[in-house]
Amino acid sequence: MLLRHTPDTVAERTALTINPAKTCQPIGAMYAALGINRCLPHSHGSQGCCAYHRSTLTRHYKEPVMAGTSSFTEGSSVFGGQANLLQAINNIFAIYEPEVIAVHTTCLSETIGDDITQIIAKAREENKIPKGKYVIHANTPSYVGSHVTGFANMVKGMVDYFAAADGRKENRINIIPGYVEPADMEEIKRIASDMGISTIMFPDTSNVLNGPQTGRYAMFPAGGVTVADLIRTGGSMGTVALGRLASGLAARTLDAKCKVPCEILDLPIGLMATDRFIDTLRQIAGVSVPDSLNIERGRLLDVMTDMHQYFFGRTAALAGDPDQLISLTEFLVSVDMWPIHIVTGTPGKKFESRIKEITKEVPHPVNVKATGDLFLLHQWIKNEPVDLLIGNTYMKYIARDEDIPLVRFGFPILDRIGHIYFPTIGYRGGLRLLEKILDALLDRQDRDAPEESFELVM
Amino acid sequence: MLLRHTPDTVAERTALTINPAKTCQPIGAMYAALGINRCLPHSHGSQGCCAYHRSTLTRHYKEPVMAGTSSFTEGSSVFGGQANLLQAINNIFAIYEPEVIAVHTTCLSETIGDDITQIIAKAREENKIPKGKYVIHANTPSYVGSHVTGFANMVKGMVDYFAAADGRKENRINIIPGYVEPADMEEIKRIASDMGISTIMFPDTSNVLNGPQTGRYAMFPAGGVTVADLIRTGGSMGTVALGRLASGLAARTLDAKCKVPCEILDLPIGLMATDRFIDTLRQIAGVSVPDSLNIERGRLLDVMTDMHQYFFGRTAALAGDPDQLISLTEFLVSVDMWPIHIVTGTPGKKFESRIKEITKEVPHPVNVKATGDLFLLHQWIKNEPVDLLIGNTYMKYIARDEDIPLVRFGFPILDRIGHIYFPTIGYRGGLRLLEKILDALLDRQDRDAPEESFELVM
Amino acid sequence: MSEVLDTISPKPSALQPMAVKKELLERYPTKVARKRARQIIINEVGPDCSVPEIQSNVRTIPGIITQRGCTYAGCKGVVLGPTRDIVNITHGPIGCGFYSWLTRRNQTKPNGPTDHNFMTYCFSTDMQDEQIIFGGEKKLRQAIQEAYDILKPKAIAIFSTCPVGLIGDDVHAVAREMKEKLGINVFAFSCEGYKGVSQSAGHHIANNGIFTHVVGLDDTVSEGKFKINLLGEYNIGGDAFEIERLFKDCGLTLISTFSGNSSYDYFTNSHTADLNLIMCHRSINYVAEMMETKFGIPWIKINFIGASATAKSLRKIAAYFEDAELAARVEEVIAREMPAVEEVRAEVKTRCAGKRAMLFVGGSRAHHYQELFREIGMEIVSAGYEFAHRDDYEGRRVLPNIKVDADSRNIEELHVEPDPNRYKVRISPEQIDRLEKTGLRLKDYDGMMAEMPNGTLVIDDISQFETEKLIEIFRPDIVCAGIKEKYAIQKSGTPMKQLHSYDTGGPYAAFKGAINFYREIDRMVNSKVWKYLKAPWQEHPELAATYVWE
Amino acid sequence: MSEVLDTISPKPSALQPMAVKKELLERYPTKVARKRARQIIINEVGPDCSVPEIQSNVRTIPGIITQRGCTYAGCKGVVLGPTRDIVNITHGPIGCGFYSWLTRRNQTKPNGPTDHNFMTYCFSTDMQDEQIIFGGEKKLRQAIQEAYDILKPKAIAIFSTCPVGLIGDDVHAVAREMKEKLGINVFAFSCEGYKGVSQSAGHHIANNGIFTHVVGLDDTVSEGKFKINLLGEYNIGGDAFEIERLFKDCGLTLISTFSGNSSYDYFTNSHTADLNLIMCHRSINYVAEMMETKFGIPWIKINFIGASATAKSLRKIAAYFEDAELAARVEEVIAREMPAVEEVRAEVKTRCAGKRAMLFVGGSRAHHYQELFREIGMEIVSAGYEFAHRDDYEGRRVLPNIKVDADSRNIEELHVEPDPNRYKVRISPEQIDRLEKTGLRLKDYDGMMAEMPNGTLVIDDISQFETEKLIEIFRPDIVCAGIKEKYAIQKSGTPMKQLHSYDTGGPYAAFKGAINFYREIDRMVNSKVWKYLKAPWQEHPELAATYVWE
Repeated sequence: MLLRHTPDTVAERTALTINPAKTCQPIGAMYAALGINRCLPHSHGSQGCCAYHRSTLTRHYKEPVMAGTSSFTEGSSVFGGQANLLQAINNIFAIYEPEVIAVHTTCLSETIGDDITQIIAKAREENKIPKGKYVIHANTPSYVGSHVTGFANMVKGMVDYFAAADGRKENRINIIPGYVEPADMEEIKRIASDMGISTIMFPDTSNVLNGPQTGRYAMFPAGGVTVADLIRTGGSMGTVALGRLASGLAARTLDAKCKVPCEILDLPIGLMATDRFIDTLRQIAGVSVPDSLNIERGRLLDVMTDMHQYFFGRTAALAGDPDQLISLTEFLVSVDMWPIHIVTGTPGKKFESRIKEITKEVPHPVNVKATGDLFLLHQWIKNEPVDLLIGNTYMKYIARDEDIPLVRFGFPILDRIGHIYFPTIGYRGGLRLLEKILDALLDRQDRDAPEESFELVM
Repeated sequence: MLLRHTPDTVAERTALTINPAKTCQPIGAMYAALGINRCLPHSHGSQGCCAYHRSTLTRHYKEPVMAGTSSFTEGSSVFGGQANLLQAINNIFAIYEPEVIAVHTTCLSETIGDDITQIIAKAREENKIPKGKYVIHANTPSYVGSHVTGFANMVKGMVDYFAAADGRKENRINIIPGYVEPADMEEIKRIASDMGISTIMFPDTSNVLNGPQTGRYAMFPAGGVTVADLIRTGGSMGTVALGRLASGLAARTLDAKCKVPCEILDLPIGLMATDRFIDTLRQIAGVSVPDSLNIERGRLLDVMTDMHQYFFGRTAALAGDPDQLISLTEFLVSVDMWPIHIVTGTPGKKFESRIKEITKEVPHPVNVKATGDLFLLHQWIKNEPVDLLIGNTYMKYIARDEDIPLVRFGFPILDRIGHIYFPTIGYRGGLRLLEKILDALLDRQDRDAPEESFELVM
Repeated sequence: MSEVLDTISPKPSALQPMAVKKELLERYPTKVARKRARQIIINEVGPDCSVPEIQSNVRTIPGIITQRGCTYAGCKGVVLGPTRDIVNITHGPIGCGFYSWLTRRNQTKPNGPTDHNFMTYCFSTDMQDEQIIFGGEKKLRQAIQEAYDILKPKAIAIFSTCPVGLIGDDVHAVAREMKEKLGINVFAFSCEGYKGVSQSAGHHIANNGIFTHVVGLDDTVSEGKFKINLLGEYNIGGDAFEIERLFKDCGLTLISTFSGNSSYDYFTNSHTADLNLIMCHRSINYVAEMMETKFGIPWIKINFIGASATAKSLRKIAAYFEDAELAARVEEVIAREMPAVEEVRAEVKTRCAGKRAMLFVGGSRAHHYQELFREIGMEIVSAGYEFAHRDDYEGRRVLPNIKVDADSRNIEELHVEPDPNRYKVRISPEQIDRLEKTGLRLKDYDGMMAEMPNGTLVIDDISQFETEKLIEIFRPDIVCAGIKEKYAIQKSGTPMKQLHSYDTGGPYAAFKGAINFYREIDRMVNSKVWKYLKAPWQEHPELAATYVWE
Repeated sequence: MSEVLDTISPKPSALQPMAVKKELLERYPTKVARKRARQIIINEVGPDCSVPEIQSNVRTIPGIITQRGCTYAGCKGVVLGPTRDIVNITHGPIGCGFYSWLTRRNQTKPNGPTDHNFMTYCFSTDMQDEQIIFGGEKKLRQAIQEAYDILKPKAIAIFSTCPVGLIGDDVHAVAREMKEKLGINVFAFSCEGYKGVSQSAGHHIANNGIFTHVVGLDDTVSEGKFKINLLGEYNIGGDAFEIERLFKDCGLTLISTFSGNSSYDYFTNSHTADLNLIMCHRSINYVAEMMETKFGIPWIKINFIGASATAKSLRKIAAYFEDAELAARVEEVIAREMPAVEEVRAEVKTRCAGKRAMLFVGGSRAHHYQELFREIGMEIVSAGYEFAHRDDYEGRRVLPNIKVDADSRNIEELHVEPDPNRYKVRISPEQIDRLEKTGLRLKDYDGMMAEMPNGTLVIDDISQFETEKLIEIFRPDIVCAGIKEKYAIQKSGTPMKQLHSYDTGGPYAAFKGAINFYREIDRMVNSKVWKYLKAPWQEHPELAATYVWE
């Protein structure tokens, strides 16, 4: 057994996290920053943070992930990291020529108390920031929240530094896509574009972290929201923010700063959440939903109805980020599946009650924990086995030990490639999720069926 | 064992087909006819043919498949089916109100020798065909060729009955997509549309056999090529026919009938075949390939390079239709896989030599047979096991007996749903195929790895 | 029921069967309407259980989109298909063999790893134009030889497809020749698709062939006090396994099943049983009749679909054998099985009662499954068979009055006589009398209509058009039919259960099967997924003049 | 080589190392350029194997995109990570524990199903702002207690992350306290990420800790004539398994590996070995030195990467023990293994000879893997380490001249003295002399540069910018580095092999490993997939004025 020391008996733990279902803020900030065109994320802390984040993002995307680091030494830890950051800004603009440096802090610099706003001001004073270039930042202490918080903070940073209002409102909607994959961001843009709506989406990691092989490496790929567009977000008629945790903060900040009102919605994973997203866009923009989207919706619903017998009553254990889990749980419940064990590592008060609400008609007790970990999830599974696991690659250890099929979803996925290219968001994404779930369940049925009930038609 | 009687020793068979890798012409004709807007396919023969074809197509698409039948009795078999067909035409137009009835023959009516052209003429004489409505036909004797031949013949029938030339040529290209899935046809249209090319694609089963669930059933869904467009094919500047076997005949017929020149290409499965398709479109239409397609290409190539270690030297056994197998084999060889056992049931002289040519650098003997069957394929596999099977649902019996992973591809797929919605054609389709292949190979690696070499990162 | 469907009640006309019938017919051309009018019947059960006449087992009109298949399908697909150890070679072009390959979910369980099981294989002569022109006997002969060389089966059966009859191949001569040459049983069926008007002709041909060539070849008498054959049970989704389990628990000895989980050897020996039980009257009564004539085995109609029907059927068997111990064991088994059934039934009924179903399928299931729906309080608003005859609708009492038309006359009626050596009387005239007094009539079947409420529509060989209309009119909560009908029905927002193949469910037979079915119907008619048919913008398409931001 | 790359030959400047160096430096700000100039060295091997000085183990300049990680990574990730039965608790926010969870492909094979194996687990105190403000000792203490309660391990190790030092948690005091309380070994590492200039500081801290708290706890002397420890072999992709197999076949007794497929028990007992073999000089020489001082165990540098290197290393070991039987067995093993190696080598060489490689990785692999490339005829155009010191480049002869800077001085140098009871002389001065005469020097390592051709570029702590430039200039056929570098290199159309984790390959050690590596490089540099970089319209963008239909 790969996880041979995980006992059935759940003992309460107050201090020890085992097999976390989250990671720390800075990686989320780095990911978000990669969604700005010609932006180099910068990690203000020890080299190791930057190396770890780059490695993990690289393994997840199988793509180059570039970022600078302030390379703290013991000295910087004592005297503060200002000198390091000033030097870094100077070097980065000279060597790599980004348009933006997006600094995020680390537990180290936060514990020290470096004032990044002041350091950036100093850099500007010292002419270390060339004309037309930008340094922005977000405070992302690793000991608060999780990678999702870091993402949210960096997106807020984009608003803080760029969004500007001159009183005029243009017929355009801002979309904050949430902590989702590049392919999802692309899909969100496509949906809005199919509806004929003018949008600015930020951040936008499509064509940054799912870029083509061309034989030519470019440190700054074509993708990402431009600075010009980030500035213009302050003049949009409204903001649709997807995922309360990842996107709500920036949306509210933009409202406060530039009086751009916002709707904060669930991530459009599954039929109903996508319905709400599209209906909101429709109403805000005053457009009709085009046939193309109605057809996509109908196709998803077709699979939900045609294959209902395979979904009904199948139990699932889920781990992931709160925004994703909320919509995913709703989606599973909508096809009459029973998600019965759900953990996220990301703390937050509303998560558990929201999940309880969504699963209230599930005819089975539901375990949910916001500050859970995969060790706890595994213990729950040992006590009440499930038909399916949905979560990141670390779940494969549970999957193998307990002989339960796994649908890979969330972050990080280190051992497969589909998440890089195919959205799980929107109706098409829903189709993909259902295909994956069906493949997992049916492969298992094929494997376990006695010969006499091995099915040709399913 | 599910196929417990399949011996290792290959004995030559000249009369007995066991576990066919093809089926008969009429089903291909029925499928093609469903790609005409408001068309009811009609099976001129016994009821059973129609029932079987409808059932098989329904199981493959999980969608309604409607078609009429001449409901031959013993009497019709003696006296000919003219009366039945006339009555059928009359009833169909009265009850179901299609715009087109597309008649295909069966082994029965072909053996009897019914002259459909004459019967249709008679129906018109007798005013059984309302004004503005059409009856077309194709001869599809089941004892010649295979379902692919039937598809090709019905597509030719569309040209025979509809294509018209008035001497003028419009700046528009006909595309004959080949015997591919609705999702593939949609993808072919999207590619052409992204290139800014005006096209008429026929047949077009998208939004016919992958339609939405709307709560309202319509016998004639929105999809399909319109009659008006079929007529206009004669005035297009050229035809690009994909798949020599499925599309070549219609393309050449259109050239002969209306002087519309044609390029007959391989199905655009995989990088190279898609390159050729797009480059041909580009040159014919005199357009540039847009960035969007270059990016898709680069993404596919990215997976080919990044994941090469998993493809290299992996052996595969394939069964399917010749047009598909040719491109699929080329694709597998292009990622350094070794397809070593290949059968199609569809007879044809060029298939074996083409496959031999494509696989000539594969450092392993390659078995290929055009008039093969799955029994033979299984025997080859028993003698030389492979890492992967690619083929239709019937291959799952081999997969289970021999404990080899199966990627479902081709016709029919009766036990999964992905093929209905996601293309395998074009660069995006190539990505999907590689994802499927990787999932299959990596799932197997995960399953079989000793605990100490169970991999987190792959 | 889902919200969307709740708002769509049946049309008012649904309450007036004549109006419904009129609506079904009004678009048809006159000739079609006239014919269909005789096949669409408003049920009315008379005091003596008499019911109206329904035209059935007649040709489908060309151009009508029908549920029906062909003779080959009925012969090879239905009756012979479920037997694991006969090599079934389709003689014809590749299609017929291909389409009937593993598509019916007949389960089979070989007795061990070396037992023959050819059900996963498809064998065909894959006839080419050369054979159409020059004849296919030579290829057929060679195919049989190859099958024998590779597989060494006990028996090989040949099934003719459409062109075979036309080109004049004598498949029976080839069979005789190869039987002699190979020393195994080889026999052929002239089941060309164009014969008869539906699969039904194929059932008859299959019955004839199996009776002629197989039944009675092995006179070994098995151990067992109560020896029975089960006829017309095809082990879809494991039904027969469930029934076998019950039989075993009751102490009954099952000699053979025609044909589910069946073996050639069982057939050869089936004439040694003392009672034939008929599940599917339509497809198999011929064999029962012939076995009675030749060997003296009586038959009774039983039904293992539905919990009470199952109990009733077991009691009938016990009654037939007039054995107290058997009767006691049967009661024990029923008492053991029923509580679980009752529990689920009661629970499911709370959610399903009052919902409406329609069944259009097969030759017996449209009847048998009404029982299960009734057990959970559901209402059957319409039903009909795909390929049954009048006796299946109206009861065997009408048999003498059925006019044999040209299509039926083409199917051979075997002339059977009592076997001089092996005919054995199983039951005395006195016993027959006794049984009749307790209500157990041998050789009897009352048909479907007698059990249906007055005013319900009984529709033979329903068309696609009529199906759509009926759904529009009745807004049923569930429809039962076959795969070809499934998705058109579901696209209308109505769940559809296949009763040919059960989709992927089962077993539904006997007690545990009833539980499975209750749960399945509960799942289908109460599923969340049908609530989402309309998108929010379809439900509320209006746009606020200006969007109000929260 | 692929067609596309064939057409892109190295720039002419590639032939002039000074020009290359200039190109690498020209975009840098002056201060950066000045510093980097001392870390980018054109190799020149003198007659006495002297090489130019290279600045190394110095700070990376902020803003430079470096390969390097931190002290925690070197301590917890590299050295302690591969030991299966110590519960490694990361004390800090969640990230550090998360990122070092299973990402290094250190394989381990417990001795049985009940043997402890915690390598698949990640343990962290998941420090929250509360602990940052009020201190984390309490939570750490509780975490240790919980780990003990659930897992009952033999030993628990604590790893400090950045904030721990700053907030002043005394992890060592907590460790002592809990050790006492629980009665198992509990020890801590002050390996905060900001210490030192790279992972290298972490290695040193790990060496200190393991030597202080674990080595020497168990004096049991194992059976075996030739007892060795293998140091600095981390069993990436199963390398250690392959070496273990060889040792067994040669009759050597492996007491412990630091740290690959390793167990706490092996460490406690490692001082009973008679020879330490160092694979990765950089990460583990500290332990070897201290074991020699305290217990009298000599060490030699060996290398099991490359077939000849493996043979040479085995012979060195045999030479050390001066045992004829051992020497004979070693020769037997080499003779048994080499033919397969030679066969593949010869085949692969036909396709790989003359191709160009670069290696920028780690503290020993950039040196060791050159051997394998040379064996198949490939040329190393440039190489460098990520975190090595001057002695790893220039050889230990320069040790006395290395200036200890502030960053290194922060890492404790343990003061070790001979153990009064357990120090044992393993080898006499005479024997040392004898061995030296045969060329076997104890405690010696010549470093990488001495084995590299003149004119090649040796680059310490290479930056992303320099990597890109080098590829542009040299157009190498393959580059070896780590995961962060991988896809930027591959996007340039150049295959990239990870030498930290081997991507997913391995083992590459010893003879069978050499075969694996030859095949892997052959696959990579000769793959078809690199031929398709350009679409047809990029190769031939012209459009015919009018398309010519065939």
